[in-house]
Amino acid sequence: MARITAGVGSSHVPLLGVAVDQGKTRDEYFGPIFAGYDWTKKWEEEEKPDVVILVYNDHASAFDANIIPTFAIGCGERYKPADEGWGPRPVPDVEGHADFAWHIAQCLILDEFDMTIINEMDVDHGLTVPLSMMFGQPEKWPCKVVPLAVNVVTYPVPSGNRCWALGEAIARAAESFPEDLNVQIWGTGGMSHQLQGPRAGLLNREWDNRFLDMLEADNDDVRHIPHIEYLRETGSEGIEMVMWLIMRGALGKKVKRLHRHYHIPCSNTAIGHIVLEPLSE
Amino acid sequence: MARITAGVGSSHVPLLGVAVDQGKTRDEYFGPIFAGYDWTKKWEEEEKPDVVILVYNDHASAFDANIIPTFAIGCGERYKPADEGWGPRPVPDVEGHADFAWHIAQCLILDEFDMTIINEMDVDHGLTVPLSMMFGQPEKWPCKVVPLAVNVVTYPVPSGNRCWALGEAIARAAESFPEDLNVQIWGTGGMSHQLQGPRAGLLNREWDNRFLDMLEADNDDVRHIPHIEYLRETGSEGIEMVMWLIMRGALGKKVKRLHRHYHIPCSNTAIGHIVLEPLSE
Amino acid sequence: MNIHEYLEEFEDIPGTRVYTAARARKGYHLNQFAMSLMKAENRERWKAGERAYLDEWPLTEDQKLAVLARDYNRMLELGGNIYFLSKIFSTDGIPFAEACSTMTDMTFPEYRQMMLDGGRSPDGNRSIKGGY
Amino acid sequence: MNIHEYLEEFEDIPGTRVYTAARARKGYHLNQFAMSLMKAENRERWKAGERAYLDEWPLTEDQKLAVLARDYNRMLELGGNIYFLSKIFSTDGIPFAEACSTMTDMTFPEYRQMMLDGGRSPDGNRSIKGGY
Ligand SMILES: [Fe+3]
Ligand SMILES: [Fe+3]
Repeated sequence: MARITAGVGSSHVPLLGVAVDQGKTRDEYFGPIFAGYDWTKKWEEEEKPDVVILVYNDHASAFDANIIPTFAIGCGERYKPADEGWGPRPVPDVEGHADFAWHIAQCLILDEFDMTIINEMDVDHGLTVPLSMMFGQPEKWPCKVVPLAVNVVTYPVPSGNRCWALGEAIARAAESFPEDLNVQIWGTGGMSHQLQGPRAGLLNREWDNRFLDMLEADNDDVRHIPHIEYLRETGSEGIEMVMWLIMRGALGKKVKRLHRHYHIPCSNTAIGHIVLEPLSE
Repeated sequence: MARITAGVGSSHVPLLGVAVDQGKTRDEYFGPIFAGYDWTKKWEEEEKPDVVILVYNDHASAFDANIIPTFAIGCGERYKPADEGWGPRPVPDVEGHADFAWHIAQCLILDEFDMTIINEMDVDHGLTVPLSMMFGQPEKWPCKVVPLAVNVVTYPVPSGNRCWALGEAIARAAESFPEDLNVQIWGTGGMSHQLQGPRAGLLNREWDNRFLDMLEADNDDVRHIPHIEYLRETGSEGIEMVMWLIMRGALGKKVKRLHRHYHIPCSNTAIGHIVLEPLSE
Repeated sequence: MNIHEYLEEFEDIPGTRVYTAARARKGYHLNQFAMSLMKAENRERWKAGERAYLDEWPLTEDQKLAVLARDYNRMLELGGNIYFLSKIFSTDGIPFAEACSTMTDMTFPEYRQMMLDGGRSPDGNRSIKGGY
Repeated sequence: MNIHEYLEEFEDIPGTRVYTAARARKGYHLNQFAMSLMKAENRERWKAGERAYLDEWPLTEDQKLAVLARDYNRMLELGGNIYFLSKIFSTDGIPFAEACSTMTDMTFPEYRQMMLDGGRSPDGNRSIKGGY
């Protein structure tokens, strides 16, 4: 069986990818951000996951305005970094785990999640920046990836409750995979930020930290935060945090927090990340 | 509010489109098939629906193997008949009802259905043949259409239970549409047929009629038929009948049967259709 | 229901290859090749040289040979789906029912007659193990 | 929850246009135009003649004028989504934060300083009606 051994929540700000690619990770501006990931990079080296289920959103890269899947799961063999307008990031291709991805996809559909299956797509900063933050700059990513793209752009996006439930269903699906696999699930995006309109630049340290507290808690209260609260409190793009609930839902009722880090700002965005371990009840 | 005033289940065999387009509907072969639709055509003329929510499946026309949405709802302004390899059918373009479609799509996502939204696509025989059967050969289709494309090709397809629940959610969504609209919902595909392998040509009159009986019944037993039963009893392509359950689920617990017709064969397929009216409880 | 049990049942149906995820993976490029024949310009190139056109696609040699031989049962075996494969026989100008008949042990006239007589009976065709 | 109540709440957020279905419809071609700038050859043509390139797309005149003026607030008003629109300012070589600043009442240096100081406070920015 595949074991979900840990969950990671993390921002996926494009500028962090630029910092990595241009070797600026230890300068005055980026230093405090990357320092927060030092623990996690070391931990990942020890953990050596076989696969990461990487929950992210596409930012008008693989999907244009024509087609908007609520939940799309990548079942392909490999994915290239997307050209987001200034050339693709100089990072390795992302290797999929088609066996595991198709297994998960099939189980989710049987479990009444209305998945969209994707075979070929390019993956943007939403997926590649977290890889850089956790693994640095290897020749080849040290694990396979199952991309899970969530619509968090066009409203209504999926509810927190639905995201949590999807995480629970992913955990059930992993259990019935025949091969032994060390699987992590990452929820990415956020934390508070607003990239548009006269309110651009909104950040909310207090709310973001309350959200991190709720993720650590031994309950599922966090799944019930309504969209309007994310919008009011965390800016129009803070809604990306619903994707963290897919990760959290996959870990079960009780978790142990291994690491937590928060920093303001990275460009327009509050950066945060959390590493959680499921605790058997 | 939009009122779902009737539901229609109907086969959508491509050869029926050919018969219409080539003026063969009253010949010896096609006569008995089209005779069964005479009542329905007349009834549709009286009913004059404003919109039809047309549940169908794409047969490798709009979607290639790359992307497989479980439930895709067309929110565009219009759709062209697809070129399925011998040129597009000489039928009018299909006019969408973007206001109503987006309303339904939004409600369904809030209601935790993981819809894929589509703006532009061509529609194949799965959608245009039922229009021809119900409306004949008008210059312009007499109503607007909301296409709802279901994956019934790659397994797992959605369960009967999920399809029925989607129908129920569509009915709830229609109720909250501000404009007064006379809406029908059509479930298409089937009935028994197998288009592949040494077992090709399987038909099952008895099972098909039992299915029609179950649709008429004052209960929802039909939602629990497992995929394997459709496959064993109705051939590999009979599974299309799960789409009729979306129609049936939208009509509520009790229905009145207005018309029913069954004929064997049309090419490889058992042809059936049923017209149902919701009864308030 | 467990996915393994769900999929295992599908293998118990006589003369039928259910288009499961496993087949969809195996046949991905075969199906994409077939789909390409929806475009008139591709049909032209295909007709001008089938082997050369096929060689542009990352198909296995087995898949290519099955396509060239129009062996639809073999194509199904190798991950083809009938709706995609229909683009091949449509391009050949062959009706769906005739293409179906080539997958059975009947000639097209025999197959057509069977359909007119009410189609293939499900009796004995439902389950390999059960024999019913 | 009722969809109408759900959507109505979104209009109560100061200085924010939530990208709802209604906006997605209105801005469909605007966003598709912007997305087209992901391709190098399209960027060339766009730079060679912005108006001519825009005229190839079924945008409203209002939308075209907003694009030519790089008036991002107006583009949002007309159905643009910031991730699509970002292809326009990326093509102009303008960083995301600078583009954001043009939508506020600040200069870019002022905006940058606000971010360094912890960003815009949510206080008073959560609700128009509630004023909190
Ligand atoms: Fe993002
Ligand atoms: Fe069909």
